[in-house]
Amino acid sequence: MSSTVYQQAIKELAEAAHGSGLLEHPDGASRLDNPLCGDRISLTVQLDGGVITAVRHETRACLLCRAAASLIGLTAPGKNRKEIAEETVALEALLASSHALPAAWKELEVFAPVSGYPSRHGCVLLPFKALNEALAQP
Amino acid sequence: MSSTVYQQAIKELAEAAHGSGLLEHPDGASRLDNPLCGDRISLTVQLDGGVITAVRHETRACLLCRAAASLIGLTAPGKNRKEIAEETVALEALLASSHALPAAWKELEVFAPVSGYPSRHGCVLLPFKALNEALAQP
Amino acid sequence: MTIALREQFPFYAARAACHYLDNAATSQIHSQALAAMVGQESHRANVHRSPYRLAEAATQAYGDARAKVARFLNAASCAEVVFTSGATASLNLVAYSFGETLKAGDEVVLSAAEHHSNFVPWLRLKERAGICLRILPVLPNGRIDTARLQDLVTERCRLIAITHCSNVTGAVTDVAAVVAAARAVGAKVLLDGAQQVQHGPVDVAALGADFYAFSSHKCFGPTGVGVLWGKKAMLALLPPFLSGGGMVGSVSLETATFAAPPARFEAGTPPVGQAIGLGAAVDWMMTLPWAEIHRYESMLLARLLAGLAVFPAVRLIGPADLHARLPIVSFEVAGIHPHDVCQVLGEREVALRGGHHCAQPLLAALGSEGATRASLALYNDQADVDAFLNGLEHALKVLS
Amino acid sequence: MTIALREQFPFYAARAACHYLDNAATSQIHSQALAAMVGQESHRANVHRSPYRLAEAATQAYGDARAKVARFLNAASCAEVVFTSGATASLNLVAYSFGETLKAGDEVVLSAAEHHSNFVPWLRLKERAGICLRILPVLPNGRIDTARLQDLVTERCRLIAITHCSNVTGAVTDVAAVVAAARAVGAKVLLDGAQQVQHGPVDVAALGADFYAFSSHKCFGPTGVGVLWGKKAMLALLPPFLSGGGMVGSVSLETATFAAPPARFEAGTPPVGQAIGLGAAVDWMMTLPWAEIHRYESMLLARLLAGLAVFPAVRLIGPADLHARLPIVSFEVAGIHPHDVCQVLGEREVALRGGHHCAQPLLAALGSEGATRASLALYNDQADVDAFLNGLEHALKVLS
Ligand SMILES: Cc1ncc(COP(=O)(O)O)c(C=O)c1O
Ligand SMILES: Cc1ncc(COP(=O)(O)O)c(C=O)c1O
Repeated sequence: MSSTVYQQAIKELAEAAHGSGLLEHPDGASRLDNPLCGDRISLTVQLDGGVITAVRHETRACLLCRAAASLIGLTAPGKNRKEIAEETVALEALLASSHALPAAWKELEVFAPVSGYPSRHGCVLLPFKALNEALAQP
Repeated sequence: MSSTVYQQAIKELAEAAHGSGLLEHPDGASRLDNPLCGDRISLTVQLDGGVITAVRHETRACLLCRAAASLIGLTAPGKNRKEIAEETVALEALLASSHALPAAWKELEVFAPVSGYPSRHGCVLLPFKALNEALAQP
Repeated sequence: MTIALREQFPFYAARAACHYLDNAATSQIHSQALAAMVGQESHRANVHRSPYRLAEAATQAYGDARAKVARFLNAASCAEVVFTSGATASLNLVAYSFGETLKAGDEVVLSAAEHHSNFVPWLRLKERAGICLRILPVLPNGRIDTARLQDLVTERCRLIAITHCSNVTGAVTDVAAVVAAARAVGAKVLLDGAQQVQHGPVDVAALGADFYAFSSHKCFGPTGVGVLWGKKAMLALLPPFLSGGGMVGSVSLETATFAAPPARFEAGTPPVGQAIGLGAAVDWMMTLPWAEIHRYESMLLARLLAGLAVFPAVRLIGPADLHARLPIVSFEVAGIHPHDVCQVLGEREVALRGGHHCAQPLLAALGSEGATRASLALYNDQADVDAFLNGLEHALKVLS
Repeated sequence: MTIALREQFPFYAARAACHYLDNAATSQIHSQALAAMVGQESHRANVHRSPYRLAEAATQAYGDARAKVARFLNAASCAEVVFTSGATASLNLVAYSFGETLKAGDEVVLSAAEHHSNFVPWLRLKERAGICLRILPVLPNGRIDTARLQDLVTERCRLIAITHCSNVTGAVTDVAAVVAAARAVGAKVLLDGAQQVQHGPVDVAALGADFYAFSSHKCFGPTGVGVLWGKKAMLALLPPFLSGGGMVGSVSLETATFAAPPARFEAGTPPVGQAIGLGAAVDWMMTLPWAEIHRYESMLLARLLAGLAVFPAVRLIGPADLHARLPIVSFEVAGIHPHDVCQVLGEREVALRGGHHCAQPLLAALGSEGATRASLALYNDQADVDAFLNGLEHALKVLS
């Protein structure tokens, strides 16, 4: 099936919905809306010495947003706040310019085709914003 | 001196300022402003059996408006309400289309060149509107 | 018909690739409207009467545009036509200006089908002035439940502000019922005609409303201009909304007096070029064979609805019948987000819109979190409908 | 310089006959602004993000226009730039929205030199909200008497709303003095930049104001669009003004939440094509050698003022010196009405404007019942000034 954006990898990510659900005793939590499209994510995170030990989220959103949330569910555990901030910057750069990704963030590659559709950037970024916000809590 | 609008006749009319001043015991009076240009006319009229016996006006306005007020001062006495209404319609038609004037209102001819300048129609019409308004009083 | 029509649109002259089905968001501009705007802008002067040739011409052309809109609406006089910056500005004008005449406890009746532009201004007025809002519900098919007018329109009702046609469902409101209910209690009626005007001239006299609002960009004119029509006697009673140059009688340090309508409601330099473009657009529209166009649009709509009905995963948001309905079609696809549908079709050059369509209360009432919308205009054709239906089939495969 | 510049204006390309000296009312449009608007309008989509090519392009171009205006103003961020329908709408936005945050007894300081668009909205707010207006007087030469700031700006002052440059006298306000006075009492500053922007980019950071308002049509862009710049922290605190699509967070039947600035202040479909045209206009302006242009405009202004001084019947309304002054020149002719002067010069293709120039309080303060105005822009030349001076000589003969 031909679609620039909906490659197999992104669809599988969305479908897998890694990390779905919510933690009962999170160290940080956030809820973000994208008023333009109605996407909504609630995200909870658990930390140990500044390192993410678990992320769970409830994402009611488009496929791109769900794929991004799922990627976070899959790959965020083990990273710290600074790494997540760097990854978010790398994602923004990827979307803005489709530039080559730093090797550290190769997992974001799946979102490269979205760079041609600025109206969808917010969908991909929403879960990362939610994660940063949850991590910003003391 | 070449000017389409400011012919000798119109200038003489304005200069003569026929009927300037105000009647002390008018049968009808009116005051009209043109907010677009600040022209203002106060007009008083005396009647006998429905016929104008005297018109006096104070006109603080451009030359075209003063010429029209002066024409009224000169020619309105002796006319009745219906004739003034008809003359006003004839003037509006003249300004709108530069059509030939009915013989009865040849005196309006002097305003024919103004028809090309819609922004000035209100200047010429203001004294006639004031006269009609003064005549509309019981 | 559409081939000849299409040639008149710069959009189709330049790029045939796109199946443009987002007409409810904005229509393409007609060449005559564009040319009129460009002509005015290219050698222009401000309006409001200066005695040099350019300014006389601008004042004249702006007045002519007003006369054209008055004819398009069958208004009683040009003085009933106020140029604004768009439908949203027109609706806010009424909410602020007519709103100033309302007292706490006065009621305004809206419907659950309103676009945010005819909903949020009234929510805000409720907060400012303590008026009560009463909301006409919608039926499951999205139509406004006018049977409820009877119990919702009370003696305290001062205004019914309601859409002429929904931008989500395409349902055309039973205006006669609304006007009758308003008249029975002495209330006024404001119609939001934003969606209606694209489908032909409107007869405000026959409709019997007091106010009518629409945008130029949805009826083949430029962006940046809209219209508020108001009955002369109504406008005469209203206080100004925006204030500034061009709408005053006189101004002192202490106080100001205001000009008669429409000038009273046109503070500042109006969108001169855009109003003249709109005048050309409606002038062109008045030359069209609307009975024929309506049949044509309905035929396309019927095929689109029939094609949609084939997909079991699709739920239509709005009436399935063709009666009192414009060619605006919204739907949900089970398990698939509207933005994903729009994206896949967008990649195939089918232009749709997805989301809440600035009508969150309506979607909430119909139990929807978002819908995909295809909206047709007179220049669309069977190929557009086919591209949409084929694209949707493709999208379902890609996204499932 | 002007010859090369002129070729860039459709007005001069098409008709050289007119000596256009009504630039303070509206400027001629630059070809780049017109082309950008036409390009957008010719194949358009609504903004606010839909994922098809046309809509992505429209959203992008609209955002780029905002970025260009932000650069033109040296704004700290694009989010500080709100597109409106014009300067009058921008000023009303502040009067309504900032006005909502004021309480009875709060003071707003204006000057007697304000255009009605920055005067009447505050008179109306006074009536609505019981605020007090304090008016900075003007000196006999028309300059705002900033020495009076000290006693007029009190602890109760919440805002000084003042023109950056007068549309009658051409006098440029001493903004530093105004800002200092405001800061001393914690008040905000709104500058009406309608006349200033035609004469080069503005540096809002250096000016130190909180709000800046202007219109596109006075700086070589299309009609139908304007700008309100506001400091980010300021805008964030303000309630919305117009409400409708595109400015909400979420809407229910009961309540609504609002988007962050600038979206919060851009209800409904914005003037997309016009904003993109304005973006192109300011982009072009940013490429110009402004020091050179200012010298050139001042040279023309000096010749015009010198030429006027020769007529004993002429009284200048405004400063006779060139310091802090733009090339806007108003004057009275003893015993002759401004409209007659304009008419005679109009017949000779010299475009002037006469009357109160939407500044009745200023003319009253200067003891004038109406003035004739000649206003220059960068494309004017010596021949225009000569045609004006010769025409005036002729007019005096015709009219005396
Ligand atoms: C000083 C000043 N302020 C405000 C305005 C209002 O601008 P606009 O008519 O474009 O809204 C003008 C325009 O004449 C002006 O000269
Ligand atoms: C029904 C309805 N009302 C009002 C509006 C607002 O129109 P505009 O955005 O042109 O101001 C729209 C536009 O989407 C609409 O569909």
